[in-house]
Amino acid sequence: MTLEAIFAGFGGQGVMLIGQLLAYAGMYEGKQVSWFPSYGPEMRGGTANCSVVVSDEPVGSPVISEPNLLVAMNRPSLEKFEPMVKSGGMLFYNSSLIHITPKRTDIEVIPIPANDIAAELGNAKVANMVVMGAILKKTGIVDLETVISVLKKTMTGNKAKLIALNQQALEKGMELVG
Amino acid sequence: MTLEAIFAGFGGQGVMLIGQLLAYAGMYEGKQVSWFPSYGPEMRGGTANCSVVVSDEPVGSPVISEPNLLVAMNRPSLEKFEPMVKSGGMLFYNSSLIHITPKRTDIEVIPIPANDIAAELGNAKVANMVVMGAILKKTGIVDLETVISVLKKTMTGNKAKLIALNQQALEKGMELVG
Amino acid sequence: MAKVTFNEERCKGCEICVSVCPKQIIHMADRFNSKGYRPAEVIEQDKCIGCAFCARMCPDVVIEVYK
Amino acid sequence: MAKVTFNEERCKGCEICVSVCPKQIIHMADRFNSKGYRPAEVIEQDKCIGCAFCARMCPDVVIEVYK
Amino acid sequence: MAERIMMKGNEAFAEGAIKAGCHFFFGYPITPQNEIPEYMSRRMPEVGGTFIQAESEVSAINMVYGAGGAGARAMTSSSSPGVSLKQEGISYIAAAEVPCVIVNVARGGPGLGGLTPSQADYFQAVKGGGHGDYHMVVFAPASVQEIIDLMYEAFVTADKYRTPVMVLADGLLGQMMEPVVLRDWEDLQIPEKPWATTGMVSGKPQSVINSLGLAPEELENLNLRLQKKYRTIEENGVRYEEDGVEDAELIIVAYGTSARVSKSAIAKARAEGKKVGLFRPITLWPFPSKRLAELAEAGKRFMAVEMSAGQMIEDVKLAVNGKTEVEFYGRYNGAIPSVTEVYQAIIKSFDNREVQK
Amino acid sequence: MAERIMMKGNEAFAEGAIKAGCHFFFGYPITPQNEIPEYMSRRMPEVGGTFIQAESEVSAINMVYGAGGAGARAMTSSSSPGVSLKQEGISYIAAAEVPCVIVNVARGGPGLGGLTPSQADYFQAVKGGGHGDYHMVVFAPASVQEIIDLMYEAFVTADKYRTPVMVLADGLLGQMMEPVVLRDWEDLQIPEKPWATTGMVSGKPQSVINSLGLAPEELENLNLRLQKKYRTIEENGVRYEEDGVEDAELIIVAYGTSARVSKSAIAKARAEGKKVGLFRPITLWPFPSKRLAELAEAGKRFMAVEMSAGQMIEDVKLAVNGKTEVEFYGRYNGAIPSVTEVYQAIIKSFDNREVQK
Amino acid sequence: MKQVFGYPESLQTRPNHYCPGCTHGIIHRLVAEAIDELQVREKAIAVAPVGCAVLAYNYFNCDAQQAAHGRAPAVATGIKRALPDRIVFTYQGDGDLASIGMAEIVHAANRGENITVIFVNNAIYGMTGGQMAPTTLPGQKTTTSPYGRDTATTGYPIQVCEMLSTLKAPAFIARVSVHDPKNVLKAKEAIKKAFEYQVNGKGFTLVEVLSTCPTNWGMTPVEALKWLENNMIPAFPLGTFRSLEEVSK
Amino acid sequence: MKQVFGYPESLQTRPNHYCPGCTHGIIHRLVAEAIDELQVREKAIAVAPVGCAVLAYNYFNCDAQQAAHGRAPAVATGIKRALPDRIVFTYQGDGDLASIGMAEIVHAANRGENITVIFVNNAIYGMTGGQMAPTTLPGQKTTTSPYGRDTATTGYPIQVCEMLSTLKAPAFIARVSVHDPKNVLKAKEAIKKAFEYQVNGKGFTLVEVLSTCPTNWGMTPVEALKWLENNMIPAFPLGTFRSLEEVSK
Ligand SMILES: Cc1ncc(C[n+]2csc(CCOP(=O)(O)OP(=O)(O)O)c2C)c(N)n1
Ligand SMILES: Cc1ncc(C[n+]2csc(CCOP(=O)(O)OP(=O)(O)O)c2C)c(N)n1
Ligand code: SF4
Ligand code: SF4
Ligand code: SF4
Ligand code: SF4
Repeated sequence: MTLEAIFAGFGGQGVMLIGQLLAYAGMYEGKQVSWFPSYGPEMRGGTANCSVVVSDEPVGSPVISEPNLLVAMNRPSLEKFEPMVKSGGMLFYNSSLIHITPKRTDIEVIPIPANDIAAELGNAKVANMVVMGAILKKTGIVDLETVISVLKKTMTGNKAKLIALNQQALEKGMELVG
Repeated sequence: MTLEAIFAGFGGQGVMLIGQLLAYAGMYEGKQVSWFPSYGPEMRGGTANCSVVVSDEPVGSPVISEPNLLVAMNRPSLEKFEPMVKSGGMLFYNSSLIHITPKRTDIEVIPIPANDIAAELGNAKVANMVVMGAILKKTGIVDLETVISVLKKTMTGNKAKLIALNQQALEKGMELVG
Repeated sequence: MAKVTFNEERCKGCEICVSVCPKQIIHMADRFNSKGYRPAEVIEQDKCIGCAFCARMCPDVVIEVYK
Repeated sequence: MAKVTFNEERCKGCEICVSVCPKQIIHMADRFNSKGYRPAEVIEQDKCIGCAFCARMCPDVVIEVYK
Repeated sequence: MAERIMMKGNEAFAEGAIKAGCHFFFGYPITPQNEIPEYMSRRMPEVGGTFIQAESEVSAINMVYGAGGAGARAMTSSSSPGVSLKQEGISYIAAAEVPCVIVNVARGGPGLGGLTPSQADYFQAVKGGGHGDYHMVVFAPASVQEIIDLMYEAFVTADKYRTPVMVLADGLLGQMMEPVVLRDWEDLQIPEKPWATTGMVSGKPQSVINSLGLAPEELENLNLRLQKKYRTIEENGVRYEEDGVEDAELIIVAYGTSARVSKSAIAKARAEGKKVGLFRPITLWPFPSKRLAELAEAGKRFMAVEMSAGQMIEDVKLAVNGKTEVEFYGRYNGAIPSVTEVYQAIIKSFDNREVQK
Repeated sequence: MAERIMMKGNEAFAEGAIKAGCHFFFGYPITPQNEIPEYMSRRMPEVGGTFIQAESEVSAINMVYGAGGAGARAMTSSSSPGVSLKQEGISYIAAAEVPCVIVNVARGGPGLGGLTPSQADYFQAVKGGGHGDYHMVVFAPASVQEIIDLMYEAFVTADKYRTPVMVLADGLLGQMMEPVVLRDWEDLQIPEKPWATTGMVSGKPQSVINSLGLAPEELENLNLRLQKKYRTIEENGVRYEEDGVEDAELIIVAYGTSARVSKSAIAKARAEGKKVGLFRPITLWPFPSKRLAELAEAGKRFMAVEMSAGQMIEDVKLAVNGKTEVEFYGRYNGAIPSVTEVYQAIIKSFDNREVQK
Repeated sequence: MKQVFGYPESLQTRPNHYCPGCTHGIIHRLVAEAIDELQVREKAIAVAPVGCAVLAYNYFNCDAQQAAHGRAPAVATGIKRALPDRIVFTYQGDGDLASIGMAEIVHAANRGENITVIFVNNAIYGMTGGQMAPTTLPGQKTTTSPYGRDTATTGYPIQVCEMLSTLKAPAFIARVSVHDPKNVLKAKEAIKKAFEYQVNGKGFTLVEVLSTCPTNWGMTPVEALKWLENNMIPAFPLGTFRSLEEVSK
Repeated sequence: MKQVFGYPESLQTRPNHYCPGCTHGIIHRLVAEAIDELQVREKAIAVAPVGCAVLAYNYFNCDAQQAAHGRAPAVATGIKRALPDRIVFTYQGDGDLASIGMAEIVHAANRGENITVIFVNNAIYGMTGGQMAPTTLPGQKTTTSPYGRDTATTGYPIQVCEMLSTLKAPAFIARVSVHDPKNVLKAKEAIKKAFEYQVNGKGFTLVEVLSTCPTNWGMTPVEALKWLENNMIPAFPLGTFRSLEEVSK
């Protein structure tokens, strides 16, 4: 199976991070992966996005023209990328901030009240992890354990204490679409 | 007829000047002409030379690989250019300064004691004009009058008083090979 | 009597105006503008002395001052 | 007692040495070297005081000085 | 299998160079390659090397000339406008035969252009953006792993032939992350460089690094020597990758990111039974012309896919020399062709062919 | 006939520009084109124009960008290494569509090279020495008179297409003297330039001269516009001269000084009954490919004669596209091929042909 | 009530793209105000640099050219020589002016080009993501001086005003700051004076404006203003370094 | 008798190509003498400029690289960083250093590169045939200032020592002349001191040497020395502008 995902949102929403997280996890599970960010001044103020491919085959193009998975953390991202999703693909959108509903009917549309849940958990920053949890559950592309081990590898020192919170958020996300 | 001449000598010997003089005279007589100098640091201290073509036809290459006329004002010039002269061509050399004799037998070799004659005329600078005179006489490529009119056009102001001297030198040169 | 107006949509919520107001009457609003910033606003308008410190320091020409 | 020697072939006839010799004993020779320059030379060697002004000013390292 | 670590292309340029024994980096910031100098500024002190942020790209390339001439493995990196500024320096380095590596993580042009990936600096890299008859060896990686491997190749080639080597990538390769395996090169050994200006210590004869030939013969000799070297490199230095060319009717010729995109597009077309293959030049100079000529001889058609208005296609045409057709699909600077677009171009080519038949 | 006066090639570049209404010259000294700035420094004050000796070639080209963008007819001149330094600026000018003229009186390279004439900057001029997909119109004069005439053409073309135009010559053309006829151009009229940055006086909308396209679409649109313009120029702007090609079996393709030398060599070979003709591109970009393709179609063989290791020959080959043979005779930088050498190359070509038959 | 502070005509109404709290915005406004007050908007031609201010032509309400990195003074020279009665100014960052563009600024100043240079010194490369600038302070951490600027290998911040004041031709050179309202007023005066000099054909004028880059300094905008005051001003003393009037006094 | 003045070992015996009376020859000898006396010939690496001294590698008896026009300080930086224990010096003319190479010299000086720069100021472009230099005097006629240097449009001679002395990193900066034996001695001292500083790792050193160009000035060599004394020295005051010792005193 080949996952071709686009993660998009405002600069501070951590979309680059969950994209990387997925790529790292894929790598640790022995898959072929690639991660490609939007870069340059686009990022300043505006929206940011990254493309992630996770596959059993060597990755051809790291640039995705027809994602089979889209994460839209804010409205501009939804509007920009929704039309590109491959028929039969999945769309996760942050229903806490996006108050319109996606139009596509040939794809699976999964609203995630990410900010609300993150707020419940006490830290707005983990909204991205909630979405990530949902993706893990829905796609089974990588295991939760792998993702958590990546978090443990990367969140060291001061940040280590945030691992538990992130894990909670991931699990919440999984439950949501359970 | 096409004259393809190389004028060569030390920097101060006025070879560029008589080359230009010939080109200008040719132009005023309605011929096709070109003048091409050696340039750059070659000229500093070392020898200078120029190539002049005077022809009834449009000038093809202004670079001359087989001159039919060579003027060598010093020894290095003679040594460098003598071998290039076209069979049947002419070689004028400054016998005041060059104490070797040209080796070629298939060309006409004309020694001109240019510096000696110039000294007689009281100005070492007109050695070049003596040679020019000899060329005019030998080749008939342009008329003395044309050359003198060029001198009159170009030597103005302070220099005008030198025209007579130059004319004398030209005439001396003509007499020499007369 | 002086008055300041804020072109809220231009505000980037940098809080510089807040920091320079000698009367400390500028605050960050609780709402967001369409760019996602919390805009600055003045609540006790009558305390404004029209010094224009806020306007002079605002990098986004959000503020106009009337006197 | 002092002595200057000239490496004549290197001389470019610039006359700088002539101009700086406090004893005015350097002159330009009448002959030419192989590069076509009239080289500098000292005739009254015994007047040389070995100040090396000439050598110090010669741009072509023509001159050596002995004392 | 050795451990895979995730790395950004730009970091791979930097770490690849360090692994290749490069201890001197001179560069100037420019997007989309800033991670290279940034990484170097952190890493060089760790390995006892030198990082200098030069005052400009002009200065950076001349620092490389100095350090390379003094025998060091030295490099610079930049992106399109910055590389244009280096052209005089590159011409000098080629003429003076100073080994060094220049990375161009190209962006959209011309002019200030944009920051998006581009392949429109092909001509500049392979035909000589600078003055005079010279060449650089130009490597074009297509993955982060290949960036690392080719950086090593680049330094080895530079030293072997005393030539500047360019590694040409587009912004996408610089910005993307992929797993790579880092390894220490067993044969890492910087060759003796008796020609380098290291001082005339213990009787070493004078070394001069220069490119001046005031006498015409002198300069022509320099050029004859260079041309001879270039023939040798053309003979021995060509590298390319082929995928499914044997049975192909149509061969996509593409390098770098275009090749990756094409690969996916080809897979799609193959799945529908279209006999299409990929030819990926890894060295852009020397260009794999001989092999392309053979394939043309065998009757295969070609399509160059580039992120430019069509530059490499000229080298493809020169190789094919009229024997078969050479088509083109490109996006003009600023946009990356999508898999779908390339796929459609392939299908169209087959359709046209049908019509012709 | 109008009066003939004797003029040096370099002076002709300068006077030709002034006669074409150019009142702004920005340049930096470099042999063998120093007579251009020197002449300008004398003449510009006489005609009320501006001469600035810039601090460098980089600065000079950017001054040209400024003055050209402000609506003036402006130019710079340099020689090979100096032109390499201008590459970033040229790419900007092409992208921002600022009309101007750049003269390259080329010398031997690469590197510092020599001062002798060279044609090894062909690639740089026609393939884009700078980054990105752009072109300059490139004129190649072959006589002093033609320098004057083409300088006028150059300014007209620059304004017409809002493009940088290069006039590419070699040192020989810059240094030689020939009689020329100077004339005042009757149609000399600098067109209106509403796009120029002359100030928003009396309600003129804002003019912006730039080359930035941060959004991919924006940049791609710029490039699409440029490419469209280039197609128009290719359609309308090609210039060449033919001499004796009709009955020729072998056609020498050469420009500038090489063409002059070839002309003499051809005359010599013709005198011996060899059917050889001359094809002289006057625009190097757009290259007269169509006409060459026709001649190839008619079965004629070609020989490119260049003062380089072979650069224009690629464009000849691309035009001929394998239909007939393309041979090469060149001297590698530093030396001018002699009439005899080219003549011998011609004879050899015919001899080989005989043997093949 | 009368408007005592409003939107300058020489500034387009389009919002700028600068980061929240970046003082580029203040400096833009000051330039626009000076142009307004001297009533030269229709004659003004701006030269935008490469740097965060690359889009300055989207903000200044006048004609504009965008120059290659560091070359704005050369571009301005070309424009001014072609149109001597126009008011030509460059707007350049410290990387643009003091690093890659050092030769261009020195020579434009030395020729006494009758242009105005607004030199925005924020001690860092903003646009490219916070690399070291020639004006970065000793010990300051940037993305290319991760261990802090090491004076032993990278030297000291270049004082551009002091350096250019060794030249004879410049007519007006001053350094100002925009870290508080008082200094903003002074900055405005200096900028206006520089343009006034140009209007009167006095020759080269340059105003260095100390500015913040909250994003790349990693501070809030308000912290950044303080940092500027406490750290940059000691390294870059404020003042007028050259003024023809004072010279003639 | 003992030789009191002879041929320095660090100078090749090959005659130089400079014009008769050109003081480039004197300066070459002084550099060679300094290298001899400090016994660093085997460690010395010269960087030749583009200018009349382009062939300096044919004269100095040490390793050498020839740099692109103006870029010698960058090339020297590369060499010195690669080989920190070698003695690296550039030899540059005024066009090379003060015109096209302005950014490179300012930044090498500002980084405090531990190199020595010999800056030969002859107020003109020698090699290319006498064009105006940034150091050409007001009113001086050159082939590109045929009516005399016009300060209104081309500015004033740049005083490089004064300018670089506004930077903090340089260790030694001095201006000397070679127009008479006394000054030649002083020049020698300054050059030697500069190299000594480098040997001791003190940082950037530069000696500006006022020099003649009889050919392009259109004077005899002896007239040229006088002209230098009477015209250049007033424009370029001799002296030591920076010396770490003096600073520490
Ligand atoms: C020739 C070239 N080199 C480098 C760059 C990349 N670049 C863009 S902006 C910039 C520096 C910006 O810093 P500064 O001038 O200080 O302005 P700021 O962004 O801080 O306002 C650089 C290096 C470029 N565009 N062109
Ligand atoms: C990039 C480049 N621009 C210009 C030149 C031409 N050029 C050679 S030497 C020189 C200037 C020489 O003057 P200066 O540096 O003062 O040294 P001098 O010859 O007087 O000793 C110039 C402009 C060049 N070779 N390369
Ligand atoms: S200074 Fe301006 S942008 Fe910043 S918070 Fe105040 S009003 Fe908003
Ligand atoms: S100074 Fe030297 S070169 Fe000049 S004349 Fe005297 S010895 Fe000869
Ligand atoms: S990066 Fe810095 S200088 Fe640029 S806009 Fe943001 S805060 Fe301002
Ligand atoms: S041209 Fe001038 S600087 Fe050059 S060698 Fe001759 S006199 Fe010396």
